[in-house]
Amino acid sequence: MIALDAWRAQARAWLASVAPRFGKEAARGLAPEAHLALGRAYQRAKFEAGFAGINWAPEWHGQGLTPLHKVVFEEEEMPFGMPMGYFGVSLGISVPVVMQMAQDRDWARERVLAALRGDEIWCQLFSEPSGGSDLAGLRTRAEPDGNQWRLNGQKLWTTWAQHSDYGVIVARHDPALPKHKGLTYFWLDMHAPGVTVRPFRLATGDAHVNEVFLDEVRIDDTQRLSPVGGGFAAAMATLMIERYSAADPAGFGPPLEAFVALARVRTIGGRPALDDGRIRSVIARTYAMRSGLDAIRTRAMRMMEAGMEPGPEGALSKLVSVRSRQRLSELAIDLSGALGLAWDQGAWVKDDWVQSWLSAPTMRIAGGADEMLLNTIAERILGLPQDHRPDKGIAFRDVPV
Amino acid sequence: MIALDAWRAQARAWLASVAPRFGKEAARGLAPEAHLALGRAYQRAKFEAGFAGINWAPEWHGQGLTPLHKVVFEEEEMPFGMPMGYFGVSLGISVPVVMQMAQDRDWARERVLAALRGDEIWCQLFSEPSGGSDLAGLRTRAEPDGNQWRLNGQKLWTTWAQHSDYGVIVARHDPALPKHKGLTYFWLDMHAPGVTVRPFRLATGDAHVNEVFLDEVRIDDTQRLSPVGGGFAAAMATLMIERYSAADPAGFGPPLEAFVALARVRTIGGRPALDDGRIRSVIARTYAMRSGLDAIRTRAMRMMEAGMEPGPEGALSKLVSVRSRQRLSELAIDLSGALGLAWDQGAWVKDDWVQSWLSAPTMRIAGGADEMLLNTIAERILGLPQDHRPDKGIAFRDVPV
Amino acid sequence: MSILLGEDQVAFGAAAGRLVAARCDTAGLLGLLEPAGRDDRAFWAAAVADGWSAIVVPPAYGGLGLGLVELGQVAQAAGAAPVGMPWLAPGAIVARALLRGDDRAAAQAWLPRLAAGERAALAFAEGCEALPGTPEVRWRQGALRGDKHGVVGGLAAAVALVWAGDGTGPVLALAELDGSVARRGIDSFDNSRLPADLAFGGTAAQVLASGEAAHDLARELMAAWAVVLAFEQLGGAEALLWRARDYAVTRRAFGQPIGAFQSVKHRIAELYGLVEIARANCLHAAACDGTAEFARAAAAARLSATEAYDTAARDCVQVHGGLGTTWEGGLHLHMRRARSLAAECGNTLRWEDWLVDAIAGIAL
Amino acid sequence: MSILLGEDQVAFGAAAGRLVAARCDTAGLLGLLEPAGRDDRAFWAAAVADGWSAIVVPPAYGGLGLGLVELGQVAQAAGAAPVGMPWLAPGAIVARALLRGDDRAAAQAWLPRLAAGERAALAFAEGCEALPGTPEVRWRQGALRGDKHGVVGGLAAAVALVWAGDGTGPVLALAELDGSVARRGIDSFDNSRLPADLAFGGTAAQVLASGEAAHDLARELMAAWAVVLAFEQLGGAEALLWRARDYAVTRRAFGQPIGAFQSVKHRIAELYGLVEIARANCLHAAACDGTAEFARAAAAARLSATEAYDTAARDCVQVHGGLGTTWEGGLHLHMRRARSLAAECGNTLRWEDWLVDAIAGIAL
Repeated sequence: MIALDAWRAQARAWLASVAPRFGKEAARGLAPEAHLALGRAYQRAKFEAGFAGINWAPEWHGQGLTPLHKVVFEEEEMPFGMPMGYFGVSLGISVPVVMQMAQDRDWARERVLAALRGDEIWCQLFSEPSGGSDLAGLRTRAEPDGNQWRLNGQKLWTTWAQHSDYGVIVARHDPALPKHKGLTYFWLDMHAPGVTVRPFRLATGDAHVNEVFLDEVRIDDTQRLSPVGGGFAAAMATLMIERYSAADPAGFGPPLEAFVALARVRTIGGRPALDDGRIRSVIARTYAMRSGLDAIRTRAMRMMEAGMEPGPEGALSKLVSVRSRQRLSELAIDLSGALGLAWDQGAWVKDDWVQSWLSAPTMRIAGGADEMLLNTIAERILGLPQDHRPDKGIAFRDVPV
Repeated sequence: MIALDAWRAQARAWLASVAPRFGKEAARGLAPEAHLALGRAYQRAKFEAGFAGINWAPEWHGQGLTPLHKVVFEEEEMPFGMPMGYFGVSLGISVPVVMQMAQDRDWARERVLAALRGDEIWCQLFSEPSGGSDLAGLRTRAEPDGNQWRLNGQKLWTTWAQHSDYGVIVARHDPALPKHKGLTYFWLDMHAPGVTVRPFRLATGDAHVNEVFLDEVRIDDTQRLSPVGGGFAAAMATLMIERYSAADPAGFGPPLEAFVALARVRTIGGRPALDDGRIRSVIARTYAMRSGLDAIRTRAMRMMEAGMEPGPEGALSKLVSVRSRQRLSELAIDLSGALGLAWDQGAWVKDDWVQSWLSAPTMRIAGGADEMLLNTIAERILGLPQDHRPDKGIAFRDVPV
Repeated sequence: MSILLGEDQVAFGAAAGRLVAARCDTAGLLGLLEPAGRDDRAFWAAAVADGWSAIVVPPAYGGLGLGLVELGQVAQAAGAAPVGMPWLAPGAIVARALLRGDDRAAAQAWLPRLAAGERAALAFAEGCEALPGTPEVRWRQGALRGDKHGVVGGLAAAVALVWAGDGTGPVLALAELDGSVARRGIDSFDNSRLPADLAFGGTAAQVLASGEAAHDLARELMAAWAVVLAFEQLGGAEALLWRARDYAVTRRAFGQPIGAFQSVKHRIAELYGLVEIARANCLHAAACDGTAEFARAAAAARLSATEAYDTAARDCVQVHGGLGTTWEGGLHLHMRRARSLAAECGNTLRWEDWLVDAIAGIAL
Repeated sequence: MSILLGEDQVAFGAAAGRLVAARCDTAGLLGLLEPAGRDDRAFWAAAVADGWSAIVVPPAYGGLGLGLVELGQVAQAAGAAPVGMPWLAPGAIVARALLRGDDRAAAQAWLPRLAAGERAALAFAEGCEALPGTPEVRWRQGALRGDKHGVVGGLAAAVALVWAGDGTGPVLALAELDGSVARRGIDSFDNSRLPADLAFGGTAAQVLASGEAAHDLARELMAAWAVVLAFEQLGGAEALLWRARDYAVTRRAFGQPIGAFQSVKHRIAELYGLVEIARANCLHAAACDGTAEFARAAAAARLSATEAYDTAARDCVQVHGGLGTTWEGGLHLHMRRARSLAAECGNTLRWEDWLVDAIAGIAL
């Protein structure tokens, strides 16, 4: 198997070679359809160059390398601003689930290939209006109907549903069971009758998330991905699929160098901002925090290389880095005074403080809100007691609303 | 009635006149007994000058003025560092309770006079090892025995019990009742057989708090201050007695001027600390916070003068000011570098950063821990839900331990 | 003046609140966010009809002759929406400058127009400096030349008060924004503030103060401006506090209202503390207008109100979870306004410095 | 070097932990707090017997020839108690200076004594400056004159490395602390650190480096010193994290363990984050000793460890409620040590500046 260093060099060289075609400058100002087309083309190019399905088995059209190789590629890919967002959920969560759990293996293999080539996109229909953090509180019904199921309900926050061909979905097959017990996991054709997708905009103006309405949508029992009642366990298991992915001590916002560069050209009362104790304190503390997260990440990589299980401290990265990115972005805007009002909606989040500030709240909520991450750390790592949970152990329909 | 401005001037003049006898310099370095004697002498002097029992009725040996007059006097008194600590609980809580609730009114009048003159000191026996914040969780038993009660148990955190002649006490007369219902309020002779007082030291080295052991202590039913079972309500009502007392935006620590003075003489890497953005930020934000608390306090005074009930925002003062004092004191010590290591145990808390820093944690816990204050603000002012309370509505003896 | 509001003052604020409630809604405000160059003219017309633009103008010039306390009540109501126009604070500050400046003719010409709702702007900032020590915009022989940056209302104001230099020292000059001014709109995250860079190309301007007096007046105007914005920030912070509270008592997760979780509950309680401290500082600053303490009180109000609004914007969104991040939900209107108000009359770094200078008696 | 600890290194740390657990208890440590001038000599003797003083000394001089990683493991164990003696870090840093300095004779004379547990001190600070730009202590004709402040271990050290000036520039000079040195003890809140002001009255001293080399070596020694103290701080913070956690799962209030309240639960989870970030930075800094990144890594370790220990001291006491504030409970031992360690090799303000200088490439 190719050594990680060599792999990293190879990835970097390939990424640099395609950056003019796919990088952030190429994507700039494109209309939505053209941008999606560019994304598909990039995904196809990755597949053809051997950088898609990096840690998937060859029989699943993958490269048969380790999760570390995948992480290394992602680390190298991040600074280029490639149009890869469309495939994050698809290849990161939904398709691996199908790979693991679909009943029809041949069909699954076809889907995997189409997804790796960027021809098909999958979404994940989990969250609902009634609760984001409280996943198991979902209300979408899956009623058995002969050899079929009838889906009715509404999903929310479904990333890229508007471009998706398929989705994986968790629904409630029995509200008489306790909330975690009454859920079952399926896949779904997003073009099936009764499926209505409505994109909506976020605070940034972006519209990559959707409401999805399910009105008497019929699916076959062969589309079931978990045992009946095994939906919550399956959903939790799929969250572990994402465990090996690139963290970013910058919280997926601009690098610290960008802040230092800004502090060089800004003044406070006529004096250079970089000489000001407040600015210096922020730079120093941000550096210390990010270098710590970086060392945690490096150590985890080394442990994985050595065949060991990395420590639980990797769970800190998103919590700590995104919160910090939000404050740093605010300060960068404030420091710019009258020059900080301008906003380029097309700018890339790692290049632009306004973009970073406006989208930071979404990052602090999506994929585990700060409060949920703190609970996870407290309960799973430190063994502190669970919160009071009056919704446990009673029939879902009896949970007070 | 004397106008507040005139009263303030009168108070200030008197305080200045006695400061050489009683002020912080006079108290400096005294042995414990001598310090207590000075405290009693100061209290006697206050009484004789008409500054004790300011808002108490003349028939209770008071001055018959308003709570505002009391607050104004306390505000003026604070900067002198007078040896008044011994009488805070005694005259602030215990004696007013006796005044309101004692069955034998003549006896009570004698006690009030002796306490106002500094001849007798009262303590308050509330907290126990099993809980400070959870007052109603106390375990000290009061078992009825004919016309008497037998007290058994242990109290903790009893301020100045070692010098007290009397105490007020809450005890559990019936563990079969829910926790808040089974409590009754009494007074107690601290010299009675079976009462053992053991002072213990705090982190600062100070020993003004005590453990008090109660072993078959017999008291008469005439010493009962509340209806049987009315102890919790009475205890809550007594907490309101302290409502009108001087707040201190400095969190009872050093004034901001002291920090500014320090920043003038300290350097950071050879440059004046007062020019450093970090130090400036702390000064500015501390000023803004304290001026806000000050304006809240002033507004409350004006409202009381106008016969209105002040707003609930007065509840913020201790929470916000003491937390800030802790950080400011740490910074003052750090800023002093090698010069910050020295500690003068005899220094007054408003003059000395080490003293202020070491005693700040006690202030953040005593008289309502930060977390309890936040709960109070959230529940009483904002109407947010109470925490989960599995101890409610069941017999006290059934609460899991 | 007392720190307690009088009945008239309370009534004045309540009327402003009613106007805002009747005329501003989330959908309308969202509609102003993206097209650069549009503000809510109809709202401003209604506000003018209710006297908002006349508050600090003396009766002799057609105004109400009231002070910062009343102006603050209105600003607080405006901040609660937050309204889609930037005219309240600049108009009042230009009027204040005319009343304190040397030019009686200018006062007579402009005060009635300002009272009647003329759109004004404060062109002080250059680059990242809110009040540059040596402004590069030059006043010479009655005309202004040079660039001002990020002027709020710059796209549509009829008149601007300009911080400039005359070669020997600073001046404060009043200029009608005619064809000699090139307005370069800034596409912003909060477009109804109508920010623009202004390039003065020989624009006629009257000097209201110069030299040391201009400097003192500018600092005094900055302080008053800060107090008006602090009231706007307070209004926004308070609105968010109650939105967070209302959501926390109704929204349920894990079988209970989310407000029962201490992470939510204590966050909102802390926010209450920031709002009340800001309110106390705002009222105190407005009440001590004209005293020696005003500079310090204004800075304290500005700092605590900025902290309250920024924290409220962050925390109210967080309490709302995903719903806090949608376009339609509109919480980002406050998030954006918190950011634009934090910059508009000098950032917190600058205000911290000004406050410490005032506290420590450091020469400016 | 790898950021992963090797088996030997883990074993080294574990042995140190066992020694600390066997020899240090709260009562003993409390006994050292109030009398000025007493430290735990018996513990130091046992630590020396276990090789603590020999870690970084090369085998040729009777040492173990190990590095900052091993030293860090020991320092972490020491910080967890926190031990009642100040000798670990200064001895190692003086040894490092001897190994990097110019004076071979001094190295040969002193390294074996340091390995054998000789008590050393670092006399760098003057006034509030941890490393004054122009030290006032003067080295002239082989002798030191002048005052150093707050020297940790100064009351009982046998030898000190002194930051001084020779009239043309700085020097680092090694002095045996004989009768020519007046030691003025400081009655401190953490007396077992044995702090003293030292007045050199013509004390004989050997120069290990001078001029630019002295400056560079001093900065390098400060960085190494900071890493050792950061490990001590980490040890203290980690001990407090687990004490807070253990208390929160056992102590009950309102019918439930207090750890079920999110205010307590999230506070401890945040503390875990600070501890793990500090740990990662400490290990990274120790592992990159000798590389170009060392200065930055050491500063990052110092800053995050100081923040972790300070926060842990504050929060662990708060979680314990009243019990956290008693003398006997001993949590104040950590609170005090957090404060003394925060000052001992330069406060966080100074380390922030040094780190930014290194990041931004600003000349020193």
